Amino acid sequence: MDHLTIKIVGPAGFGIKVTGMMLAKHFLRSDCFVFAYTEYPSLIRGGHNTFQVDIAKKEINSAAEKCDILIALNKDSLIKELKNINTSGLIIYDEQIEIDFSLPNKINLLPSPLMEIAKNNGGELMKNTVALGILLGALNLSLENLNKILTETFGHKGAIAEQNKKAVQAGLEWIKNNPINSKIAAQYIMTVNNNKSFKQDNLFISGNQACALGAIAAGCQLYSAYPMTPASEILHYLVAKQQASGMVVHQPEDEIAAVHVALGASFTGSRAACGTSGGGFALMNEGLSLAGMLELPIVIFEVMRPAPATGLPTWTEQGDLMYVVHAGHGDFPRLVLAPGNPTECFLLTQQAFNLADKYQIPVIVLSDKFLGESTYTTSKKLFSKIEKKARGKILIVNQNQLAENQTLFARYKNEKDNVSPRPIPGVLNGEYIANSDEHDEFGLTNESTVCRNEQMKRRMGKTLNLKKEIPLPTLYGPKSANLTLVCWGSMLGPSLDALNEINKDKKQINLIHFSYVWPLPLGLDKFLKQFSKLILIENNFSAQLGILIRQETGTEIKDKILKYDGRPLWKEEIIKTVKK
Amino acid sequence: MDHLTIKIVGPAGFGIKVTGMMLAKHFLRSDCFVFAYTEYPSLIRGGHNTFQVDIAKKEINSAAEKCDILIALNKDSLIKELKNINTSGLIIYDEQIEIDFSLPNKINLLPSPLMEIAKNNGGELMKNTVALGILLGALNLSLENLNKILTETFGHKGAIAEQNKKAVQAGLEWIKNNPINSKIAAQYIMTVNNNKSFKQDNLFISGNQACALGAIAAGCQLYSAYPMTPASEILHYLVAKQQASGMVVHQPEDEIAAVHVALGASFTGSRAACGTSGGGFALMNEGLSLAGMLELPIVIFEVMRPAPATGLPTWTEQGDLMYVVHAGHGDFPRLVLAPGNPTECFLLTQQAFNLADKYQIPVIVLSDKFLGESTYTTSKKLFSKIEKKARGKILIVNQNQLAENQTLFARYKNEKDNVSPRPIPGVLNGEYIANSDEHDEFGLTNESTVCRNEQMKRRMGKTLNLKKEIPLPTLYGPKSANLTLVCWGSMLGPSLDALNEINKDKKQINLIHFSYVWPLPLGLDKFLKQFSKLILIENNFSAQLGILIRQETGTEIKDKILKYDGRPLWKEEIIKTVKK
Amino acid sequence: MSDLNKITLGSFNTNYQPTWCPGCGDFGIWTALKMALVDLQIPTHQLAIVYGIGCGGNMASTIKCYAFHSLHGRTLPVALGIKLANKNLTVIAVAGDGDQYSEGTNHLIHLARYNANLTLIVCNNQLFSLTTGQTSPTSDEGIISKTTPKGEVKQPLDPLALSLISGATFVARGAAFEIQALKELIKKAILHQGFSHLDVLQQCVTFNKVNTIEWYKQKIYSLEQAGHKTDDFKMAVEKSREHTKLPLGIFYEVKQPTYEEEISNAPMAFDFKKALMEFI
Amino acid sequence: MSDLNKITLGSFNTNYQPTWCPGCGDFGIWTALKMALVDLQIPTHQLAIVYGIGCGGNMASTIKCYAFHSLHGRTLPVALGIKLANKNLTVIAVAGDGDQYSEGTNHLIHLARYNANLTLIVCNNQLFSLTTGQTSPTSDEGIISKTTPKGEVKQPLDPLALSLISGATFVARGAAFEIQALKELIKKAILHQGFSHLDVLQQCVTFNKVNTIEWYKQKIYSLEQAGHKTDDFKMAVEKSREHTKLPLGIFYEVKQPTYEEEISNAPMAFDFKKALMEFI
Ligand SMILES: Cc1ncc(C[n+]2csc(CCOP(=O)(O)OP(=O)(O)O)c2C)c(N)n1
Ligand SMILES: Cc1ncc(C[n+]2csc(CCOP(=O)(O)OP(=O)(O)O)c2C)c(N)n1
Ligand code: SF4
Ligand code: SF4
Ligand SMILES: [Mg+2]
Ligand SMILES: [Mg+2]
Repeated sequence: MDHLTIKIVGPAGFGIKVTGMMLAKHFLRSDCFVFAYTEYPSLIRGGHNTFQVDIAKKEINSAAEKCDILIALNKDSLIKELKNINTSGLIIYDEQIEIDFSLPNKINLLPSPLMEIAKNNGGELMKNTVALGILLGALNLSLENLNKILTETFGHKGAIAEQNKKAVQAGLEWIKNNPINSKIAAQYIMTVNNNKSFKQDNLFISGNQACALGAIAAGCQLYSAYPMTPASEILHYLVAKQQASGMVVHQPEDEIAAVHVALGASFTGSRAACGTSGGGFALMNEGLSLAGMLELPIVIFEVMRPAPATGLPTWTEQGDLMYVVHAGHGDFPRLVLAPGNPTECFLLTQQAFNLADKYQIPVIVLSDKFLGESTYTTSKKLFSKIEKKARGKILIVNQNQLAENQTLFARYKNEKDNVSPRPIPGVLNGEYIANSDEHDEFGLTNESTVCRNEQMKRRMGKTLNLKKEIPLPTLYGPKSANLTLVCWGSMLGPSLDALNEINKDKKQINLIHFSYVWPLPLGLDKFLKQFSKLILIENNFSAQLGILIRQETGTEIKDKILKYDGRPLWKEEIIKTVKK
Repeated sequence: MDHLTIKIVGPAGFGIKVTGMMLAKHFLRSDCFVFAYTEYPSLIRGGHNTFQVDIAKKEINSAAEKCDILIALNKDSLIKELKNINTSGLIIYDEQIEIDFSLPNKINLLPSPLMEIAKNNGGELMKNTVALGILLGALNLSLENLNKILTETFGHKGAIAEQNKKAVQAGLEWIKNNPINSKIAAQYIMTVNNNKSFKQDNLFISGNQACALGAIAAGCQLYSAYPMTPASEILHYLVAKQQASGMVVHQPEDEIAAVHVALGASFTGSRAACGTSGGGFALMNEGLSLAGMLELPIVIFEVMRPAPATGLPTWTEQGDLMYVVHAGHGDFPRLVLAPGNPTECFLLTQQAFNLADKYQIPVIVLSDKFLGESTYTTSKKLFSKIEKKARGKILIVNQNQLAENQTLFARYKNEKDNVSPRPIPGVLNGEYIANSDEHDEFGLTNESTVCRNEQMKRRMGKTLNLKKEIPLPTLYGPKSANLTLVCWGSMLGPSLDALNEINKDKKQINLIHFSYVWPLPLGLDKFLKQFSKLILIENNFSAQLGILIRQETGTEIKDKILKYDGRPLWKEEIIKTVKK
Repeated sequence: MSDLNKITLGSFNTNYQPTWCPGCGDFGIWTALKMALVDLQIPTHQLAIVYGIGCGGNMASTIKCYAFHSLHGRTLPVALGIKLANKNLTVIAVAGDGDQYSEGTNHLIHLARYNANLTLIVCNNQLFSLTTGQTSPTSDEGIISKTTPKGEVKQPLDPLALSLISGATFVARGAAFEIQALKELIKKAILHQGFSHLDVLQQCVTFNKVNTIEWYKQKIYSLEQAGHKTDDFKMAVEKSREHTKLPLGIFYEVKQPTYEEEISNAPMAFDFKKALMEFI
Repeated sequence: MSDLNKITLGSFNTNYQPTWCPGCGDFGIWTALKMALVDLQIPTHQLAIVYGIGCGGNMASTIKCYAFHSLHGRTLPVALGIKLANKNLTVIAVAGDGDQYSEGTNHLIHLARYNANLTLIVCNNQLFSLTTGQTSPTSDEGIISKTTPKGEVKQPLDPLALSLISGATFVARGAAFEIQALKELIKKAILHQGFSHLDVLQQCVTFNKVNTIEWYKQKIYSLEQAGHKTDDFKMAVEKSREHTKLPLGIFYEVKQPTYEEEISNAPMAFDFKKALMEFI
């Protein structure tokens, strides 16, 4: 096998995620590429939760639609997942579950005494760990390596680590003593590096974690966020690291406060960010417009989930693109970045801070639950690329005497590149008014035509410069092809995996990925015209990138693969449609 | 003369508006068409305020760029307005103002003892009333009719009315006793009906007042709004009439509350609305998305002003179109109406309530300061057109027993027209959950693919029906022409006046006006293709309707007349550009 | 079912099972609320309950009535809109502490001041639980959570003191694990004509390992038994700020005109002709 | 100007004239604030003032400093962001009663609880004035305004009581027409280490024809002269709820650790290598 998909399913509160993460890490340390994807309802206990680990020998960027091995912790979950198992897949489940329902034809069953062994090794909650042991034995994986991971994971709770080790051991022994079962499982064995040492070239990291690391790398000094799934992990990571990073991390009373606290910090010259999902972003809209007027750099992480309203709070969608592009009253420039994987999360977050500073505008990093909460295998080297912090026209040293008759600094004066020098509090002779009313160059309220026109032209003029600076979308695959997939943000993963699969034998298709989604770059029209047949891949109802492309270039992409049920597009769905 | 423009200017707090309104009414009652436009800064006293009255013998829909007669209450204001007076215009001002600045060549001056007369007739604040008297005399207008208006205006403050009458009388006498001055003024005389009786066919009404009347006509039962210029007048009018209309009018703690109070009322089956300007609308975005999810009808008045942020709070702009069209996280249907004049405000507001009910969606009535606070002469007959209140699929009578195994009413069940029956609290067997989480037909939380797809398809399916129902834009002028103006909302007025002017001799151009701005109607593409040359007229920076048209039809309108300095486009600007 | 049938616990059944963790205090609040509705014989179709977003808000699918599962923090303005539009409905808001004391504090203050006749029940587990455990404004100082790994440094709010100061006319505290007493409090809160604020101490067995039932049981006592007078405003404020011990029961109760009475107008036929004359 | 030069009233000049109505109380607040800044010799470049939107907020263009004219209701979170990012600045928020007690109440409650070292000055004219006169949460019952033609029916808020209950560590009231006393209060508020809330009775000569200077003068008295102890929390609450008379001065003052001290971390070189090892 060169691709193995293992899925653990059961009610919330049974440690499915921890078990899955340990399994994934085990494969990572066996020099495999691993992708972890999780689904869970918006509740804390019970319900149907899944954690899927995809393992491959080469690059892998998304989760498979169906799994090879299903570990089902209860009957409900088993039944729910039947349709998601590959032909001749394997189900590991508790022998007490009665199979009184029909099964797909070639399915292999491995009923095992999960509960019994668990009860003897710490209680029912150990069921998943027992299953992990069984899997270890069935797939010939290194116990020693897993034990190391167990210690790392539960290290701070010594007794728990030991208990887990015992449960794993017991599961492992059970399968070893059951040669028939071992034989069934044998077909799923993937030859991996079972040595203690491994390459350590790759990280196993989520989009949210990478965004958080990107903010630290960018020297973000203040992060203010009100918890909201699926953005909370950025906050949790930054809080956990605050002592090491020196970042001020603030949980405010609401999202309105979150954005305004960040704007206050930005005013002082600090790099500042806030983060939320769609509903919280809605509450930040007035502040976003304020950032536009004051020309204060700020970075907002918007980790999308299906909407409208509360929607499907723990699921995924790319449904807020048109919203973030147009959010806030009035015309003002902004930049929207949509990273396609954790590496881009890390790099583009730094880019976000740099461009926010350079253009003195708000920048939105648009991610989603699929990217934010899935864990990707990604090159460690790329994470040592800390970008230079380019602070733009910030003035941090005392200024000379002001010009005659001037009592304030000309913070908003006209400049060729439309960006004016920005002194920060503490700088002598830099005093000005960051004024939400339309203002003259000093920030003084001014309602005249001349002044309004000048300020609007300057502010809006930044968009053209941005359009010139930002890159064209990235092309993956051959330069020319019969068919070109077009996607943005998190849909890079499944699209790329589909491309790799389809092009395995023959180079048939290629892929355009937008990670700079607003403004669209100059020359996009010409760029797109190179490709004979475009097909849009979006995780939303109305093909929002398609609308943006049409609005900017006139080109309508008529073929679309859209999905909006809270699940990401699977590469298999793309492949199927493309092959038609 | 068949068109006369009189402008009164001076610092705030000098009763410029009241005087101007009385003057305007006087002309209205002389069977003229009158248009009143006012400019004022965001402060309560001082500054430069203007009130302009345009008078004509036939339909008039906007303010002229320059005036014929300027009444300047102080020197500052006089100087500021010099560039806005027509060649050989007349300036009425206080004789104590020293003309130590250069004047346009052919300007006529009428220095008059405004202050002196005012002091003898109630004090400095009477200056404008004295000027009114002078004007009355100069233009041969009926004193009797004006006195009647004075009584109506100050009726509740008897003494004040008398004082004003005396001041008018004194002004009038002064000019009558100054034949030289009378002669200068004579060239501005417009023959009007000076009888006591007049036609009474027309109303003199603002867009805000017409929206408020429209809400009353639609049977709106609850209006909740936080004060915000230029939307406040809707609130003030509705509050003033609450006893007569029976409407509940609530001033909540903030705009977030405003929209949610309206949603709560809508849930009970009441017609409900709220109103604000761009910044307040930003705060309503999350609630807007909630309305989308719950399928609760609601009407939101968004009276635009120049943004971003606080912007130019007392000026005008059409800068929030793209915002209201895309506001709120996630995909959900909405309708955006942009009336072009008070008649449309009145009719489309009723339409807004009907369509909100029919489709169970949020409807935004998009107005602006120019439309909202300018006073138009408009046919009274059109205001007696109270539309039938079509409440759509609302269920107000008790329902039969629920189907077996059902404990709740299937409020969100699939229907051919995508709109499901909506019981209201109090209806037996109508209980359901208006659930902001994605839900099944009963409103129960449901995260399944089947359910999400079904609900999304149904909700979003309404847009297509809407696109079929709403009319194509209105065509003014000849069916075919060399050049076609394209505008929306409040720009109808200046565009129409430009059209009438240009076509006076020869039918050269025509005009397309959008009052249904979102969604755009089916067949728009074909409709637009009829016209050979389109030119966009928008009161914003980025030609937002143009973007929408391109996004929906692919057609890019390259020629544009745009203005974004807080002032409306003047017909003269349109004429000048078109004639080039 | 006809209007005359007796309302039982079963009347509120929706066939949807609560999704709370076993042992969660929300079960107690849910039960007490339904028992109170039964005792008061409030018909499901005359009842509107507005829920916030949080574990407590997830109660929305589990009580048959006209339910409105609103947004995080926004229960109260929705509830007000319902009441202003239809005075005959019994209107209840069910929110979490994050909901009502963080995102929605503004509405709490002002609703208390308006005094519309509705009842607010707050499932106060001193934590944001549905988002997997961050501190809330009622978290005690020093509490360790996902957002306070070094312990919370912010002072906690006294929510009942807040609404007292803001003009609430009925202020009480119950506990999720004292179901009978809680039921009685809910009944009184509903019967009160005006804004009633009922804060409920609620154990979160999954994330709050400090404020457990045992912890609460050591701290609670009955105001009534302690001889507290519910018309003594000053004492009510003092009691609502107690931390070493946690008083349960009614802190304060007073009769005031309700907002909906004061604000609403008899529906009238608007005389358009007359109104238009103003514009001539 | 060098750092060493003496700071005078002229130092704060921006060449922009205030646009208030003649006789407006905002003139008094403006003057007292500048006098306080002179007395404290706070250099303009070390000073950040955050303004709300309203007549009071229009002060923004008239005092030289690093000024931040924010949005309606949002002074406090902006001020907090400034303080958290740069502890060395003197941070003051100037808001209106509509601003702070209606749109921005949520922030008031929570800022009081966080106790960051900043000063809030509220120009309280008991009305929304810039929007031409609607009632605000501090309008008295019965007040006639554009939105209350029949008189206000809502109970007014006691803003100082609110912030006291929410944990504010310095709470005071001044009057716009008692400039010397106001200056002293502003100085004390600025010098206070922690959140200071100063409510200022401000006449609006244009729209508020009830709460005039004369009206106020009949009601005010000095807390200090009345022997009020500023460490007596209960008495402070009581005084802050007085309506028949209006006490001026410091209601309450207490020393507590500031939020920015508790929350901020020494800037450190983040060890990326070590951090990345967690992901392997
Ligand atoms: C505007 C907005 N911000 C944030 C969230 C995310 N969110 C959901 S529940 C919750 C907190 C829940 O805490 P609480 O109200 O105390 O309820 P509990 O889960 O503790 O019962 C938050 C922050 C949201 N849904 N909407
Ligand atoms: C979000 C938002 N809502 C409403 C407004 C309109 N607005 C401007 S000033 C103001 C009220 C001013 O009242 P207050 O804060 O008491 O200041 P005052 O004018 O009385 O000094 C309002 C509602 C706004 N600018 N922004
Ligand atoms: S997480 Fe806590 S509050 Fe939420 S259901 Fe579980 S126990 Fe209850
Ligand atoms: S309206 Fe009132 S508050 Fe505003 S400037 Fe005039 S007097 Fe002052
Ligand atoms: Mg909670
Ligand atoms: Mg005020």
